[in-house]
Amino acid sequence: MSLISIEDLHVHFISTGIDNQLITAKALNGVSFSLEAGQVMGIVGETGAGKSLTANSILGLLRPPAKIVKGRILFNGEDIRVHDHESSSVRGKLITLIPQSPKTSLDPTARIGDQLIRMQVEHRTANDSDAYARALNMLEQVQIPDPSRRMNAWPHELSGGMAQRVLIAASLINSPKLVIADEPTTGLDLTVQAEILDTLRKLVNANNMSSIIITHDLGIVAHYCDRMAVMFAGSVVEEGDVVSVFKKPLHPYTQSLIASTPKQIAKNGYKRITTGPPDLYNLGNGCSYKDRCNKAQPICETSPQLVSVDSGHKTLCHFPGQSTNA
Amino acid sequence: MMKKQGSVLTLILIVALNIFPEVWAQEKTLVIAMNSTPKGVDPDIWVPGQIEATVNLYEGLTSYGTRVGSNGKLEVDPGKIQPHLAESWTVSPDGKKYLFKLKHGIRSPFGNELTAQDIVWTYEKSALQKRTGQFMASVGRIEKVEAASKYEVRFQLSDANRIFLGALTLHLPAIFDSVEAKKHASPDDPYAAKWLSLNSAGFGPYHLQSLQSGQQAVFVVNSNYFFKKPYYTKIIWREVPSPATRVALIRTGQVQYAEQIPFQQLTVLRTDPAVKVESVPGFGGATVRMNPRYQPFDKVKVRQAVAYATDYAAISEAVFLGQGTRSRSMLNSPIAGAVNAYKYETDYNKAKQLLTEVGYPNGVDVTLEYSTNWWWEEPLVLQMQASLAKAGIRVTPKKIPSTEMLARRTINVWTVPFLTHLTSSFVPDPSYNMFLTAHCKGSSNVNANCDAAMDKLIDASAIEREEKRWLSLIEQAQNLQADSATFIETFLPGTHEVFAACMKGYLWRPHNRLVWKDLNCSS
Amino acid sequence: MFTKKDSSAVVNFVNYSLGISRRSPTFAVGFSIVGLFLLLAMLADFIAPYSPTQSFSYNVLNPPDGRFLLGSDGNGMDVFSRVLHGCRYAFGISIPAGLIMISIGVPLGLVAGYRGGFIDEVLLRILDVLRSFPTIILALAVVAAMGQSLTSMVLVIGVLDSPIFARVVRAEVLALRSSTFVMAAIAMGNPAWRVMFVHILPNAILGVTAQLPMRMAWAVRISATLAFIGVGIQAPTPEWGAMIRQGAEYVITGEWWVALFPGIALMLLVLGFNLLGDGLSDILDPRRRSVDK
Amino acid sequence: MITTRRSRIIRFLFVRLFVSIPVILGIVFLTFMLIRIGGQDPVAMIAGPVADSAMLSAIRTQLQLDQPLLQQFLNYVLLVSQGDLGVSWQGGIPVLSEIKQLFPATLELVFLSVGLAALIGVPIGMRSAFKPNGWFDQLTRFCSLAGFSMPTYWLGLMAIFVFFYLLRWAPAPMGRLGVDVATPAVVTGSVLIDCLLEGNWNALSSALSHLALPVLCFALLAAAPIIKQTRAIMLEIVGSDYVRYARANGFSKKTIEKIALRNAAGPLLTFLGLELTSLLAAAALIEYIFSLSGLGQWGLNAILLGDFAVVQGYVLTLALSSMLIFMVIDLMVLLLEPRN
Repeated sequence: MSLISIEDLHVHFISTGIDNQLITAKALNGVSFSLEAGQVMGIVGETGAGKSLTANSILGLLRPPAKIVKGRILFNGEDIRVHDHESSSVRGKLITLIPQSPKTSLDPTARIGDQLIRMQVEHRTANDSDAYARALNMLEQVQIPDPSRRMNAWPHELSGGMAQRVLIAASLINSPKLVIADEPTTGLDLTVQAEILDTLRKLVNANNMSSIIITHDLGIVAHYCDRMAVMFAGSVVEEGDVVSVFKKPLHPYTQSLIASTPKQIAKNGYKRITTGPPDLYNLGNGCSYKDRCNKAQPICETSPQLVSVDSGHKTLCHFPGQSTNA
Repeated sequence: MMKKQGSVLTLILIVALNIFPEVWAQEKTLVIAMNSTPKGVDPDIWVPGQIEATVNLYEGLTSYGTRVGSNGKLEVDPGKIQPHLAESWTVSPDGKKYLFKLKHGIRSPFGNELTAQDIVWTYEKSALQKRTGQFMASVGRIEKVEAASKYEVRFQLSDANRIFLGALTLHLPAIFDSVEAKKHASPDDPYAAKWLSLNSAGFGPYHLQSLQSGQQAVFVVNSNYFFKKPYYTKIIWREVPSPATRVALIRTGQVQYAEQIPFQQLTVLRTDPAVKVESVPGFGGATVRMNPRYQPFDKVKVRQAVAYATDYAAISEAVFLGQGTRSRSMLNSPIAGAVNAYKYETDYNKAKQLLTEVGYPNGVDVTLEYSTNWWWEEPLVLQMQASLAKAGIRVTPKKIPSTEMLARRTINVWTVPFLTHLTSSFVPDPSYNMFLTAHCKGSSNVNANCDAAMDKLIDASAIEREEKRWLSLIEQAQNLQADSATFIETFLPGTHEVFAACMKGYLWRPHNRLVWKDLNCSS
Repeated sequence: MFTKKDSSAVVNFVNYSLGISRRSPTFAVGFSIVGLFLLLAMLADFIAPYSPTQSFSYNVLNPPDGRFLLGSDGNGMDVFSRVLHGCRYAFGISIPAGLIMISIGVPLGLVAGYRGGFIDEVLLRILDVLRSFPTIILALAVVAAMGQSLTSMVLVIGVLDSPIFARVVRAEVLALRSSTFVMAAIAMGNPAWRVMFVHILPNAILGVTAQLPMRMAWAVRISATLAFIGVGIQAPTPEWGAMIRQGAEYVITGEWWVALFPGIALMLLVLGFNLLGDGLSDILDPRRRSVDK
Repeated sequence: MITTRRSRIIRFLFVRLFVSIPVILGIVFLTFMLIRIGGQDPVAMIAGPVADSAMLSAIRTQLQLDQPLLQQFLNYVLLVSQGDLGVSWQGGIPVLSEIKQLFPATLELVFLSVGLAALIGVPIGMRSAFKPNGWFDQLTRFCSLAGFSMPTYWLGLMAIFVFFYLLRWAPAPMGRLGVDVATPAVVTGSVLIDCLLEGNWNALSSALSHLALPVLCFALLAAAPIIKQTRAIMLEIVGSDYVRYARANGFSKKTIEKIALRNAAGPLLTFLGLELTSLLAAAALIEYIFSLSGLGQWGLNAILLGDFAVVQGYVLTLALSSMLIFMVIDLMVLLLEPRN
């Protein structure tokens, strides 16, 4: 049994226009993937592809007008959505989040130590005195210098990298099974990025946790992840283990992504993408990538089915793997 | 959070709903609901609430006698002036010198005895302050006041006049306990005006115990009071600015007297067994006045047309609810010499005819300005508007603030062409009343009522000592005023005092203020 | 649900009304209330059974009955007719006062926000004064001093409130000033006035539009308050505040109708304006969308 | 760290004081000029019903009304800077002593009302913000707008009608104490506190029963803007990254509310300060309706009677206390916010 498996998840943004017409944005359209214990999964895709929305769905953070209209999220085989409306025994304890913007995600009116203690007390994973010791220990583990002094620091006194380390400490402090890192290093400079991701990877591995890393950066996926999922217009267009995806990208979108890494551009030159992301309010039938795809055929007017090429390497394309050099 | 808020709300509600029926238990305390606490208690300085208080704190050398009226009740006889703080007096043959002997043993609450020095000091104070006290002294033509001996005081008048003794009945210039007052004097303030504006030092029946501005004033009886001891030993004066609240308070028995009750409420109050309404016509008349310096009121026929176009019956019904007394002159009983001079009755045709005669066949447009100094102004104006319209006089009512009205109607300013006004004074003397309101120099002349012939008649009457000639002068003046029709005489609204049902002893005084010492509620 | 093919005017109207009321019920309610009152104000002469200042001498303080729908007041005037005519005074004050606010506040806010400097400083100081000092007292003192005419009331209310208007505009301008299209407009050599009025103003106008009904509500409220205190328009003029003042005399003795009805009318209209403004900001703010449940 | 913080606070106080002075001067100047240029002559009102022109001009000279306006203003400022607010033109009571006597009543009313309003408004506003656009939110939005729209004095009148006239639950709207109750000795001027100090329970309950209805009316209306503002502040906080993160961490609703409230404390306090000052002025109407004889009723009367000395004293008191309230609140916020 997978640690987490997402099955045919559909999330729509439903609202009513000023002319009383229903407006639906189909933000996730049948997302499915799963993750085994101890694995690190990377989710890549452009803005609006639904990466963070997927994470939010797992964490139960969807707020109206977003709504899960179809599908299941199973964690340890149990539907996670039953926990949405109560203080969760899953969220924050078994599944934790490393949020996108470290500086603003910490409660500005609580000291670092208190926030780490709160994280434990809230989930009753430790009593007050143990919680303090554990918080201190955790700060040490994420390589924060002079941790006992930092325990008393206010969030605004921390640098971005330092804040992110605190958040990593917070996400690991309850020894969760799954850590979701939502673009954990956006806005940090490269050396700090690497340090932080190394720390994260190390701690995740050491504690036999799983992790989902959401990112724009294929380099991060290549370095830190075991598996990866490529998302486009609310669908996972390709999923597989990192090595095989990079070796043989099946979907034209993945191919173009890989082609736009600096190394590839230096090698093959730069190609302009001519169309923007598809309008989620007016997703037509068929393959959502067809407007951008240079291999589009009439058959692309019908929805492609998930095709499994190798074991665990799947794609959503009528012509898997056929346009490597496009 | 929500729970805490809920419990606090409940607590507040419990307190709010916990009714404390304010049962009146203490005896001989009179609680009165007044418009405002006295803004000061120096009789020389006119401020709201002052007169209502000071008539009970200070008393005059003389007082009016009483008689049994036609209704069998005791009433003031303005024709009879008797000694009060004075024992007796003598007059010089030319009527200009008076010598008063004071009663012995009249004492203030501070224990000091009344002497001639107190009276001299009083007049000195008023002369220095140049306010209401000096005004009243000048009305009596008082030139000089001096002590003849410890208990004798001499008044020197500039002219012999009839109003002098009447003016001495008043509480001002107030006769102060100068021994006490001097203790509070300073070089800057030799007559202790500062102290006296917030403290009382008189020989009257009560004195001020405490004053919490805007809330209440407490008066206690003068334990040394020379005359009959008042029934009430303590007066609690509560400020209740809303007349309606005052009505509610008297009806629920929480106060024993409420002042300035709106007319509409009186009819209801008369039927309420818990309340007693005492009504006296008084001599103040509700008038509408025209300023002859403005068109079209410069024409006497226009003014007369207004007088004819006034629907007196409707005013009686609608404004005064049948409780007013028709005013028939600028002077009204009980003022001596009042005659039926004002003979206008409602006659629209006559009014139209008069207007046509002076070139207004299509009527005129006028603005009638009024304020809220008296409750009847607005309803009266509305009635005037309705009835004058029937004669083609189109009235636009305009309510203006009291301050503006006071400022614009003042003598020699006179910028209100058409206005409502109450004819009234403290002293029921005919010459004085006519002077105030109809003489070109009168301080209550609000409509530039300046007629040399009128002034001459009034001036002559003031110093005429022969009774018959005096009465004739007064009658001539009244007729002249009625003919000139600058005043539309409507009704005497009357004084209507509202008491708790048990209240007895109420006596109307010409100053038209409640005198607490008269009252009792004994069973 | 309708599809886009139904495009007849009626269907469109119904659709848009439903859509607007769904997105912002407050707007719909507010719009209806204000519209109703506007209608009443216009038709007052036809609906009112009597003249608002006709005094029925023998029917003073008549409780509500067939003849006097909402009773009669202390002068024997019909409360219903007076409440109806009161609408005219409410609009007669709030509309011109609103116009004054716009004509002073918008240019002031534009210049202060765009140019900054002296005018901005002055505006900020005025706002400081207004913030630390309640306008009601200021308005009271000024109207009491200036004399109580409709004109002085409109002027005082309009002028006193225009800095608040200017603040709204200023905030919008500040946000817009650094936006790309304004930068572009400046770079293209447009003169300052053109940038302000042609490029910034149309974009800032939304904030102003939502603010206007609220300020008009304030104008209606404050004018009634002044009349109630006794410095504004005075009875027998059928102005709501003045009517409540008159009715205050009778409430405590049980003649509730004189004060109750003008108060309800006043409250409803002010509420209408407020709902309108609140709803407008909902509709104009694209971030807020109601959810289909 | 501590020293820098303290020095920062001291500097803040100085700056605030320094900035306040011109604002206060501005307010005083504004009212001083406005009440005088109106063209209404207060002298006739002061002189009373019997007055001749000599008396009028004597009063005018005495009040310095014959001097140029600017001169009058400078004289006034000079006096005020020496702590002398002059005497009331109506009766000559020193303005300052009247303020001392009347202000506690107003403060009592306003603080109780704001306190109650906050107790009502903050939880409701919070609940609205946590479920925006839900039925509760729509209902409270409507109610708070209705409260916003209701004239204070009208609500007061209706409350009197229902609770005094109909039900006889409330005592007569007449002052701060029943007539049969011995007034406590004036120590602080606040009847409630004075009663407590004296242990005069009878008077205390009478004072509370007299205050209950006005406070309730005032608080209900004052709650409306508090609800609105709390909702706005909370909406921002609820949408913030740290609340989203707290939710992602599966914190209980109570904890999240605690975090939100703690973060809202600063802006909320600032708003409550604003509310306090606006209620200080609005208190005039409630005091008038319920005859509570506070500062507002006194000032209102003075405006109507043209007693300029009192109007100025009233305005100055309001302005100064607003300044003081803002300063105290800002200081509290300063101490509360770890960022400062």
